Amino acid sequence: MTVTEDQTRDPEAALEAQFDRTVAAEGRIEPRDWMPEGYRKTLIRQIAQHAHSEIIGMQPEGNWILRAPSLRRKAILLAKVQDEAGHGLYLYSATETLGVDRSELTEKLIDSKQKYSSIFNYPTLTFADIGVIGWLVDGAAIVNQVPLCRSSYGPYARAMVRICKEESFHQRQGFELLRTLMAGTDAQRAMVQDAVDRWWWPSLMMFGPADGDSPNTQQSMAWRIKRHTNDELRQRYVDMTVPQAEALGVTLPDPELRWNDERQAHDFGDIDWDEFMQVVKGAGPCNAQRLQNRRAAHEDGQWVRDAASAYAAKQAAKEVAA
Amino acid sequence: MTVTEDQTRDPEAALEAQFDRTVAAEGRIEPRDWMPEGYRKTLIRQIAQHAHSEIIGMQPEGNWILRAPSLRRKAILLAKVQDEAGHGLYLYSATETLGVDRSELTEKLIDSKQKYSSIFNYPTLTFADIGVIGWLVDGAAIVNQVPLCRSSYGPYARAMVRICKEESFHQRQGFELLRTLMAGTDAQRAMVQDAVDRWWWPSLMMFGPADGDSPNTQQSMAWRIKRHTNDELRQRYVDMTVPQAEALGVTLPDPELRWNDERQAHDFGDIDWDEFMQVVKGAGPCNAQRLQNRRAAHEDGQWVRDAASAYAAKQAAKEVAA
Amino acid sequence: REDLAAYCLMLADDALIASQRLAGWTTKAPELEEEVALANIALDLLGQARVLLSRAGHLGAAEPFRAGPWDAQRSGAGPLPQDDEDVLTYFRDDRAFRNVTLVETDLGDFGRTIAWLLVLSSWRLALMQRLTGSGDPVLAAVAGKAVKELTYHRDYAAQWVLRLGDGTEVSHVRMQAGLDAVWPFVEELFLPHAVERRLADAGVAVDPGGLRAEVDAVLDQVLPTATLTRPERPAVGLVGGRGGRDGVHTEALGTLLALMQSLARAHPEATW
Amino acid sequence: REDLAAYCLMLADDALIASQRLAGWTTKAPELEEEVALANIALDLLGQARVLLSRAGHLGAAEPFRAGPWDAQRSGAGPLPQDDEDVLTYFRDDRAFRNVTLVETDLGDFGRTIAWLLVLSSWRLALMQRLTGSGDPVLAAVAGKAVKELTYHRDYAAQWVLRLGDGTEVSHVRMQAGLDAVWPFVEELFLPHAVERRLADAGVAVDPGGLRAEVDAVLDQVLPTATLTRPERPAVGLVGGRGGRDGVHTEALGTLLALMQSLARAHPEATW
Repeated sequence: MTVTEDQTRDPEAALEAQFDRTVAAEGRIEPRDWMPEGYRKTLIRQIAQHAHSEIIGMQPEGNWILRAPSLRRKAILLAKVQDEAGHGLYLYSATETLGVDRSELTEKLIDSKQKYSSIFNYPTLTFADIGVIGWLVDGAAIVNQVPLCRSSYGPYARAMVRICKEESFHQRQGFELLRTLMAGTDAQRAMVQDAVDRWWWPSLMMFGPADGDSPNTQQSMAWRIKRHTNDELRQRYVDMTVPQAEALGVTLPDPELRWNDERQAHDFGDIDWDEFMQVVKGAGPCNAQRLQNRRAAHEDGQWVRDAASAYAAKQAAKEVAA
Repeated sequence: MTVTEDQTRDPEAALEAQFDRTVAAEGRIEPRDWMPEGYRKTLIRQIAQHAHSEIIGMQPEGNWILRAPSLRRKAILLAKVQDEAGHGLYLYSATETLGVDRSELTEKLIDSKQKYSSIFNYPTLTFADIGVIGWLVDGAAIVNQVPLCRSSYGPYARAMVRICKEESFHQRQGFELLRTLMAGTDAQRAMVQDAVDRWWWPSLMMFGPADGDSPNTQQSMAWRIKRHTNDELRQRYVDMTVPQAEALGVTLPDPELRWNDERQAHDFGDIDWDEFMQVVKGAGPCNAQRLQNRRAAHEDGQWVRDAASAYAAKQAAKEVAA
Repeated sequence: REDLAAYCLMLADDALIASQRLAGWTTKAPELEEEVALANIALDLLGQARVLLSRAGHLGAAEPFRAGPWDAQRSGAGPLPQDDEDVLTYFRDDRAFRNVTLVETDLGDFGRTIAWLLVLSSWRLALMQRLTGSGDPVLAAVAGKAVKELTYHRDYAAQWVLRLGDGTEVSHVRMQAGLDAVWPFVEELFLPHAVERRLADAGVAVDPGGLRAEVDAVLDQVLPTATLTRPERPAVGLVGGRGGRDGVHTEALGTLLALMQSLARAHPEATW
Repeated sequence: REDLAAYCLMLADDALIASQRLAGWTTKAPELEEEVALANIALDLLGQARVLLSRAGHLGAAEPFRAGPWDAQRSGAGPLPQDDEDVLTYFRDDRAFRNVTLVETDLGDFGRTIAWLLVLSSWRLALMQRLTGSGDPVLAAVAGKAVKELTYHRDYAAQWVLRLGDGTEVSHVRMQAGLDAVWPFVEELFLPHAVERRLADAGVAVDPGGLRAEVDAVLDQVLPTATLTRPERPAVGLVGGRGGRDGVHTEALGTLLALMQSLARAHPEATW
């Protein structure tokens, strides 16, 4: 790279131009590269929110591990929840490359200063919810996340590749559970339909507000952090899910849902944005519970983390002394 | 009462003589009366041990309150365990008339410096155990306690009158539960026999060591604190219980148990005194658990008791100020 | 008749689940007097639940559950032999419970329990006071007895709120935290269910929307004296517009019932 | 054959119940790395349990439970459709579980959990190491895989014992308290059951009495380095000479199973 006269005079502008070129050319920004402060902040917020979602998302599923009705399902569920802890780890690591550390972000989470996906503020009321979370919630997450595998920020894109692979696996497992239940007893089938009735609309809300109400989308798309608008992704999700619901034999709880031949896409009913906003603001069915559990785990673990630090310091001191 | 010359010279001896006469005449010693230090200590030890037994005894039964298989049984069990807390209260009050307070005794309990009945160191494994505790354990307690209603120490005797009345009620309830189970399904009958098999021998141990190994008995009997030896009471219990077992249709797990026409009493097999000593020394199936639970409840409640004292002090100060 | 059965279940389940929660304090209370008092309250509520469950049973509420809670095809077995109150308690799944979610929440420490009890008993007392005038003589009689019991429960809770709120610094913090934790579940107490509305119109039930003033009056009297602040925390949301009265509960109820029902369900042919 | 089935159940139940306890840490661990590690260990143990339960099932252990756990007269229903491993897991009552009581104990805080894991994994590792030489090829194969897994579990636990024992003053106290709390359950690990004795004589099983030296060696190495003291607390006693291996458990197991089995038992006709 040659340094032009212009760049020498305003190195910041030069760096920004370089950054813009890289992004425009679908290149990757890496931790040591210069990046605009807004880009960094947006990334931190988005990745942290994603990491928090993985961690809080362990709770609704964790609710059924001890009661899983077969050992095979118990193993699958335990492994899935473990994977989510793993995803949280990669994502927090990705934020560390941007200069914030995990404990700082955890504090922000438990102080309600950062958010997580609103879907995890709904309760899991039956074991069919486990299948539906796999099918619908992980399904929606994948639609959201697949484009992020091409995110302009390298560590995030690489984390997403790994995460998306595991999420697809989880989604297939969820769908397979639902298939089994639908082939089972009447009670099992009723359980599935009930779970679908409860989770369908919240899953549509996972894509965020309608485009008109999503002020950050344009900048995020310009930075290639985001690649599609909320409504585009939501439509993709609906179109993908409807045939799966048919294959499964469940009814999606939306009387307005139908194929629109003209648009070559499904029309669907209005989302209850009041409910969405309520949940986002902390008034969902489980917000208080989720945060309280996370806070309790964090506080209860403080003495353990302190011990680990103290021990590591002692060991380091011994090595120096030796 | 006239003061003789002799009594003037040695008031202690006079008091002791008076005490001895009262006791010998089946009179009652009351808190303000003079009493020998050994008498006081023996009483404190015995009443405290009895109070602790009521409190620790709540645990094995409490284990089944949340799972009681009918609402009627749940209400009966909850009320019974509540009565035991009440018995603990009366008994600790009786010790307070002897100059020690409840918190001091509780500390001694959780520091393993005072004992409680070894029977409560066995686990309750099925709901039939609830019936068997009522029948056998309360039955043995009653045999032990009825003579204590005539104890020479007034507050203790009066507490025992009330307690014995309630214990008889509990025993009848226990027996009635067992009757119901024996009239029920095969599984219920098997449950009862299994529970009887586990509780019979420990219930015999409730009367304490054989007379030859019970050094304090003679003094306690002279003081009219105790009125029968351990072996006398144990024999009475066996003789009382055998026909009840027959009525119930259960087998007591002792092949040597049989009527002895000559003695006009039942012969029975040797008690496993090694097991008894082990349990007394802290190595029973549940000793650690029982004490740990009691300690945890006591420690967890410290802030509440502190608050109550602080509040009472503030209120008292306000009244003085007003 | 169906409405009345449903209404009896609502009032019964509130008491039943609350009683189960309180019974969980057994052997864990901070003092023996509290062991006795909490057990008393649990017993009172259990008694209220039993009368109301039996009434619901007389009105037919237990019939759907008499075949056992399981898949209909396991039909070789006869109907359950238990009393209505036990069929309704032990062989309903959580989705058929009609209690408000407040009663099923984890009681946490003694401070949270006391906050929970103050809110619950103030509300239920206000409800039962009005229900004494019910056009249904059974409900009116149940309410008459319950009013006396609940007055004691509320006073017990209020006294402890004062002691803990205005006791030590530690207890003040914990009491306030307990109140904060309970708060999100308060709003649901005042949401009328369609069944309650219809029966209230018929002069049989109480519309819970009208109870807010009485509960607020208690809180407005007790909290400031106890140096506590009325929390400002959002209410828990419903799930698609449905809450405890519709059988949509928190995650806590399933776990509570798993333990409560385990033994009865292991022996469906048995009576105890 | 009956002995072998019983022996498979013993080894399976130890792993199954331990796995269930560890799974209880989910979303509660002190750090994400520990979430992952504890879940890993729980999964390893669950895997060991499943193979051993299936083996026990092949040997006929599930048959007595196929009619459902209930009173025989509820006999209109057919046999349970589940796999052997699930029949054995969900439709046995606690008295038919053969695990040592250590595994069913409440894990308490992280310190106690780590103490529990150190003891449990050192013991099971020693056991499985010997079992690789079993005359039964299936057991030998199970053991071969388990040895690798348990070596990791033990090392994980040992590292945390060091960190907590020699970390802060608080952690030292809590780690020692955890060790003390676990200690009464250690002795039972070395008590041979009649089945173990018979099968050990036949070269199929391991007599646990011989494992003490190896467990002691681990503790003697780890505890002093971690500045911890080997507790001197009496072992929990047996009930009439019977312990976990005979189906006489602590009060903790019934509660654990009530939750674990609740859903499967609510739908005995279902497969999942």
